[in-house]
Amino acid sequence: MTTDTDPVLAEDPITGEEIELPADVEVGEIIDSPVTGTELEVISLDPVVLEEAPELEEDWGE
Amino acid sequence: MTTDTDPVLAEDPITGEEIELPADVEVGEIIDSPVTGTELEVISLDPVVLEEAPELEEDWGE
Amino acid sequence: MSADDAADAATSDASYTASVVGGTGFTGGELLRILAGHPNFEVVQATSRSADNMTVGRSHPNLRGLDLRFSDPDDLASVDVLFSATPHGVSMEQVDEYFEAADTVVDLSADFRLPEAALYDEWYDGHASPEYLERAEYALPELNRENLPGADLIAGGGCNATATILGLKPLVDEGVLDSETGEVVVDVKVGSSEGGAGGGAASSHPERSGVVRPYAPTGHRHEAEIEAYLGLSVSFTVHAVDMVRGASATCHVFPDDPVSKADLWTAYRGAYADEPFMRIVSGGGGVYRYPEPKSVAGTNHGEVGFELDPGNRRVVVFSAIDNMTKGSAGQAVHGANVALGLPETAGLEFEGLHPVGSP
Amino acid sequence: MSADDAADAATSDASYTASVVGGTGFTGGELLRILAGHPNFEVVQATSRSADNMTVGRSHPNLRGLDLRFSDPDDLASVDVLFSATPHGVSMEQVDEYFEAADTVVDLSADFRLPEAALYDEWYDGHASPEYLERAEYALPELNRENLPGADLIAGGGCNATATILGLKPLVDEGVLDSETGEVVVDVKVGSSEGGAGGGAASSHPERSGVVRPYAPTGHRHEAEIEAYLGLSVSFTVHAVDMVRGASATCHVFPDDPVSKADLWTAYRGAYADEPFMRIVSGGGGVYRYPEPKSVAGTNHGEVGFELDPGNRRVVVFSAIDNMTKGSAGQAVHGANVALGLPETAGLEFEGLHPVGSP
Amino acid sequence: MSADDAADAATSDASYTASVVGGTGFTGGELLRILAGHPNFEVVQATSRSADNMTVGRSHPNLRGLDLRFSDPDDLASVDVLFSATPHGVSMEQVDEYFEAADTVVDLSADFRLPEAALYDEWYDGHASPEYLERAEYALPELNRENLPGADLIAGGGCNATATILGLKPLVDEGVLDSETGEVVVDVKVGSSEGGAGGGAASSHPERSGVVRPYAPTGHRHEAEIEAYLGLSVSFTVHAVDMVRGASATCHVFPDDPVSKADLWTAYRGAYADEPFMRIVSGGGGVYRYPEPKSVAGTNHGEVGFELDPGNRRVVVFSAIDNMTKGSAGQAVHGANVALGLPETAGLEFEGLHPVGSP
Amino acid sequence: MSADDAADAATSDASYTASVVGGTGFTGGELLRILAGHPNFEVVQATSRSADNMTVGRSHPNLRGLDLRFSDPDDLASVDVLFSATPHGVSMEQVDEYFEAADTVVDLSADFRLPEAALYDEWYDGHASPEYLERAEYALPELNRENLPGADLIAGGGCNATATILGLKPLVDEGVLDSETGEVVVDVKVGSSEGGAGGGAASSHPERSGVVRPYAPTGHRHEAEIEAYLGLSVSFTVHAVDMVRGASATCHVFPDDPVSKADLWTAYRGAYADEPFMRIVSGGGGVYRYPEPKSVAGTNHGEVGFELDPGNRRVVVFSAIDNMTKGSAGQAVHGANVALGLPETAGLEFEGLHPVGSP
Ligand SMILES: NC(=O)c1ccc[n+]([C@@H]2O[C@H](COP(=O)([O-])OP(=O)(O)OC[C@H]3O[C@@H](n4cnc5c(N)ncnc54)[C@H](OP(=O)(O)O)[C@@H]3O)[C@@H](O)[C@H]2O)c1
Ligand SMILES: NC(=O)c1ccc[n+]([C@@H]2O[C@H](COP(=O)([O-])OP(=O)(O)OC[C@H]3O[C@@H](n4cnc5c(N)ncnc54)[C@H](OP(=O)(O)O)[C@@H]3O)[C@@H](O)[C@H]2O)c1
Ligand SMILES: NC(=O)c1ccc[n+]([C@@H]2O[C@H](COP(=O)([O-])OP(=O)(O)OC[C@H]3O[C@@H](n4cnc5c(N)ncnc54)[C@H](OP(=O)(O)O)[C@@H]3O)[C@@H](O)[C@H]2O)c1
Ligand SMILES: NC(=O)c1ccc[n+]([C@@H]2O[C@H](COP(=O)([O-])OP(=O)(O)OC[C@H]3O[C@@H](n4cnc5c(N)ncnc54)[C@H](OP(=O)(O)O)[C@@H]3O)[C@@H](O)[C@H]2O)c1
Ligand SMILES: [Zn+2]
Ligand SMILES: [Zn+2]
Repeated sequence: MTTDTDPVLAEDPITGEEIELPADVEVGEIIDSPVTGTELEVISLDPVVLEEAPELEEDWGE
Repeated sequence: MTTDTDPVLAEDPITGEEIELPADVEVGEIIDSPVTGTELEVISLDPVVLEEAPELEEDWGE
Repeated sequence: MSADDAADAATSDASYTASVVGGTGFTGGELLRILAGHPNFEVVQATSRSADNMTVGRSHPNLRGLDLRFSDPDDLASVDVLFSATPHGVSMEQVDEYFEAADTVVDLSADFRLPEAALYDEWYDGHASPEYLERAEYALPELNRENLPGADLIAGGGCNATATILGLKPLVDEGVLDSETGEVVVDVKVGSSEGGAGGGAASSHPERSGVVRPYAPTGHRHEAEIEAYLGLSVSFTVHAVDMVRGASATCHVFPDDPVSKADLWTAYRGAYADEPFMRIVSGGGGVYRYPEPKSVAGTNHGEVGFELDPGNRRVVVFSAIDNMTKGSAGQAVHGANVALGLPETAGLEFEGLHPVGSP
Repeated sequence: MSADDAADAATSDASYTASVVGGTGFTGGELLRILAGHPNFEVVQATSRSADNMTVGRSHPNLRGLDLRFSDPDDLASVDVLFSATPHGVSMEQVDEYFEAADTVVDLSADFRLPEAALYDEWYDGHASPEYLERAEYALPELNRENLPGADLIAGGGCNATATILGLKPLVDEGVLDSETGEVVVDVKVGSSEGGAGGGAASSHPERSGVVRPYAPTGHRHEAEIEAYLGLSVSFTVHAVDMVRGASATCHVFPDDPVSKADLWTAYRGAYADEPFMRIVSGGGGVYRYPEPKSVAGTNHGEVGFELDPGNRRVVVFSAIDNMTKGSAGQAVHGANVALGLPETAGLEFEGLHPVGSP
Repeated sequence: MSADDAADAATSDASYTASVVGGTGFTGGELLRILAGHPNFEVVQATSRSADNMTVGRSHPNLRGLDLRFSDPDDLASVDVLFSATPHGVSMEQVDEYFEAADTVVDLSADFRLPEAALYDEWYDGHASPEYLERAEYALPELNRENLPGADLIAGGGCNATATILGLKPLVDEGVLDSETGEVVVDVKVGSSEGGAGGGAASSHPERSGVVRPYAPTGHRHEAEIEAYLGLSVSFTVHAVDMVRGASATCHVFPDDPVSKADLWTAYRGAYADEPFMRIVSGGGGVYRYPEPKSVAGTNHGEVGFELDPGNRRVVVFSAIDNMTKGSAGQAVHGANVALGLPETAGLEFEGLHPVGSP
Repeated sequence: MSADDAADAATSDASYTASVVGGTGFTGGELLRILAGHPNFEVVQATSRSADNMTVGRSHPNLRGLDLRFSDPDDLASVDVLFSATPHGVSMEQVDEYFEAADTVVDLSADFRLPEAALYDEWYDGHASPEYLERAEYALPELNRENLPGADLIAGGGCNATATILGLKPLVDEGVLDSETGEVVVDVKVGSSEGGAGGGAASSHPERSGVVRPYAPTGHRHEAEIEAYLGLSVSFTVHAVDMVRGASATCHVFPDDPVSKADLWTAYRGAYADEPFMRIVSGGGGVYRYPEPKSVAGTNHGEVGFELDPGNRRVVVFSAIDNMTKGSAGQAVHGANVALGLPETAGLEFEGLHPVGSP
């Protein structure tokens, strides 16, 4: 049985490993990979598809 | 029985408490009090008499 | 497990679930660090509005090993102990919700520190839940140990107030100082973490580096806390200096009657010899002769020391803490340990580093 | 208890007596700090010639709680494990005495790091006890775990060499780099504790603050260690920067064949996913996106990360450690834990602080 | 007085009116500081949108003696020379307005640094006024002195590019390096003022203190500038370190043919012996043996030095500047001095401080 | 040219030869820096025993442009003005030789600061040349301008004393404070350059970084100077903080009669409005609202400010200087300018930097 607080599973787009995400992730949300720390965008939910999020370099000015 | 590695006992000149010193302290040696941290000079050995050592301020220049 | 099981908890196998509200913040992160290593707590929730669903390690790189993601403060998990590390004003609004979610609430803000609503009118902008003020206990065991066991609303002290109270309390207890004594000047130097994670222009590295900057010349709110708990009115001034962690209070006091160095040692030894976190550092040799924030950085220790100035009939008292531990998160956990009957030092054993730069 | 009882020691109740030669020094103090919190070690001696009979806490304020006084290195106590943290050249002269006093010797200097006497002739001033070189095992478990169990002479790695080896080893193991590959540039930034407690004019606060100072432009001796253990000749340059703890190696490498980011993740995950102290930090969000010394300060962690620069066919590898822990005292204890069959992380659990300034 | 009167200006009594767009910013403030002490400029306007009508001294405490208030950048005064110190993208939009207000425009942003529009497409987001690119002259006299006299659009170089160009140019001029040579690794360390006055979370004091942080691991836009002006493709990585002012570039190069130390001295002496702001610091005694940012902090000096690493057939070149002066505002004024025929060092005489911390 | 030609010197073409005894030291280097840029001085000698015959730039990298080598203090050149920047006790022994070599002697040590020999017995170890004490004039023009013209023995003030005197003098002049007023607490924070170039273990970078360290808890000798020149007995405590240059004095005073903020502005404006180097910084907006050492770093400026604390009947006065300039070398040159009839600000025009880290 899965409840709505059980984590959902997805494939890490960089390493291909299976990773756990919170149950309440939404399409478009940015979330960091527990394996690589990379910021991932949630592309779809059923199944969960993730893509590397475009890098925001706001704090890294020159 | 005391051996020459047993600590010796002395009176802390500031707090009056009994303190332990290493067995091999010598007259004239500067040693810090385990209670107050103050540097103490060993004035005599039998019994051990301690006095506050004159403060060395070499590192505390203006 | 609820707070009234506290008596059983002295065994090391007691286990409490905990949540941290304000988990992205500086003191929230410090709570998470301490609780993660605490044998009697299991953190089940850390909240953030701005980093919802992100890993805790993204905000706090030292917690990358923690398998936990931030969640929304509107969905509080049911726990034994809720720690709140939000800006002033939040927990006084949320305290009912907090108690719906938890048996014991430990708040790090100023919201439950002062004993009376009138003081919030005088020093803050009033209080939204004054009915809780009597129930709250000040977290600092060195000041309030006897009232903490079984307490279910614990108010962490202010960091600068804590440094000052720890420095002066032995003199008050010994009657060297009382409300009739003359001027008590407290000149405080603090690190940048006191400003929290959300600092503005004055907290940017180029502007904040290398400063000695009067940031609360007068009228600092911690005066209220000090007066409430020591019964002394103090002249308080706070300076920002170039460190991240640390609060150092130099207290200049002028006792009515002459005191000797032996009197001072007696007073401070009497107050702190049995305290697990307090150290008296007062003269001696080597480089570290008096209290210094960097000697206690990362630890729950407080260092106090003193020196006589007979020519001015003055006693100078130095007190140094880490504002993130003894001055907030460590004090909160220490207070919770006492409240729950856990070993006092549980989770707070780290002894600090040497050498260490500007921690 | 002797080293050959090591098999039994995996239980947490194994107990070894230990001494630290060079206890007033920076790495000696760090050893004392770690061993004081280590469940399987009891420190019975710390030596100093200059502070004989003084309390350990006088030199190291974080160890004020330790009831121990320095004693003369000429009177070595009989112990299970002797740690030596003396300047280069001392332990190669003393090693016979060390083994008279102890079953296991762990040396933090360069004296037993290199595998052959000829290398000491080339890079140092020769070796006084070359017969011990074969017996010695390099302490870094990530490099040498299989040879450590049962070893009785353990040689701690150089701090900058350690940072470099940890950064490049996965690329060597995967064949991305070998001795035939082109240039390997290693640009290192280090804190002031690398210079030890006895620093001279260049180490004074006014001269050493705020620097980016080339302090070993070329010809650093750690090149020898790196070449000996990675089989790579590296172009090595070390800069002093304004921190106290920390070594950060940026390795610029140019693989013959193109590698992808996924290849790199595979290489580093393969090497370090099961390592208790290694973390891969490579991109991601927030403030801490790549390895940083301050993320690991005070801990035995190593952080490694990488980035591709396809335009220049370059891979940049970042590696950050605390020179006092992973780069010396922590590595030594980690190596000893492995040698004695103790749990690898025993005594090394501290996870670090956030925020933290210039630790 | 217009730019074509420049020939007359070599006398010290030439006088130009000037305005600074972006006067609250870091380089804008530095421009105001330099121009206030410049015998040939009179500042008549400094703009700010956010601090309109406030005194300049409120933003820049060193300019409290200046009797000037910020005004709106939409109301540009008519001046001889307009200096613009705005973020990338602003001046390419405003350049027509700038030339309506002024005869000569000196821009500190990247907007006119690159010689061709295609490079803006490749490295930036394109260019709004490509027709000005040919007219623009790169401000750095050590690189471009011959083209500056009479120029009316002057583009200040990037700080990291400037450090690199100053370090490598003598090797390029001597043919030691060319586009066919192997890898050129440039490892840069910079202070927090590079981020400008508007820094975000990563620039806060608690997060930015004590760092060695890879902030541009690869792909830094200054690579384009270096390639454009040196004809070399460089592998560029930038680290943030704990200082406010300063950029230090360590260039690791591998010449095809062996060079001797004498060759290097000849190359660098040839390039810089007559330059008023360049110093060769390469070995020697005392504490300051190689280029260091803090040796040049606050000045328009550049220090360069080198060391041979024969074992790796490597030359290491060190180059240090203050990003606020030689790396931006000072270079801009130096370039303007040359363009207008003023004495090169006018306004730029400050020689720096010793000791100095982390300036 | 001798001191009695001073009247002529107000024209900018007066020219004096000068020597600096103690040229490798911190204040000696600062004197050399200032004098090198001073239109009316020509430095003909800088002495050092330890760096005899070395270039000045080897010790002070900012002076690499100076074509001067250190020479032996036993061979003093004949000059108009001799500046001595030696440790306490040297110039009181050498003063006869100094006057054989020079018409005017400016001493930066404590040797001629106090008005009476008895004070040297009380606070120091007596005086070797008490007959000179009456002849000496305290260098600080804000305190002693009227007595400086024509003086031939000028005694530079102590840095902490200078900060304190500048902060409190307006209150003394206005009668807000006098010797009968209650406690005057002066809590000082200083940078590491105060310790001079020869610092020991406590001044090493690892130990001195990030500190708030009580370094003169009580009994600082500058109390004598303050009492001698302000007529006030002050309770004085000095802390070392993490900066290189700078002294900041926070003075907590308790006037007998209430004062208003307007009274304070009147007092400070009256005292300093016409002073070329003094600034009143007291509230206002932006980041820099009160005196800060980094606002005046490298300059001869002093900043003073104040705040009222009516609840405690307290006035807090902040005073910030650069100990190397206003607190020693700059003050010495300022005093010499006045003594010789030169323009007061000659050689002292540098206005400082923004942003600036820990200068
Ligand atoms: N820093 C110290 O040294 C120190 C010492 C003693 C006491 N304190 C007290 O401890 C408290 C926290 O201080 P800090 O320095 O940790 O501050 P901080 O770094 O600014 O963190 C504040 C935290 O509260 C969260 N938050 C803010 N508003 C909230 C709201 N309305 N509801 C729920 N969460 C909210 C923030 O996260 P999101 O915005 O992501 O939700 C953030 O995690 C303050 O009351 C402070 O006075 C601090
Ligand atoms: N610092 C680092 O980051 C680091 C990293 C990796 C490896 N290491 C290596 O670790 C060793 C120690 O470095 P450190 O930085 O801790 O040095 P340190 O701070 O200078 O300490 C050296 C210690 O050795 C003692 N000592 C010196 N000569 C001795 C002798 N002849 N016999 C006995 N004791 C002697 C000194 O104390 P007394 O004079 O009081 O006896 C002092 O306690 C060095 O070999 C160094 O290369 C250091
Ligand atoms: N910092 C360095 O080391 C350095 C070195 C070399 C080159 N540069 C370049 O110099 C330029 C300025 O850098 P900085 O560090 O001084 O930046 P900064 O501190 O952020 O200052 C930017 C200034 O521009 C003003 N501004 C922003 N947007 C504007 C607009 N649309 N119109 C008019 N004014 C605007 C801002 O003031 P208001 O918002 O109040 O108007 C502020 O005064 C940048 O292009 C940078 O790349 C900087
Ligand atoms: N640092 C400050 O902020 C400050 C502020 C106000 C006043 N002062 C006073 O200024 C004086 C110098 O301080 P400092 O910080 O510049 O000290 P420092 O850096 O230690 O320099 C002292 C200088 O004196 C020389 N010297 C030492 N003994 C000498 C002797 N017997 N004969 C001749 N030369 C001798 C030394 O050079 P050699 O050994 O090479 O000859 C060195 O150049 C002190 O009296 C100090 O109290 C300092
Ligand atoms: Zn620093
Ligand atoms: Zn700093």
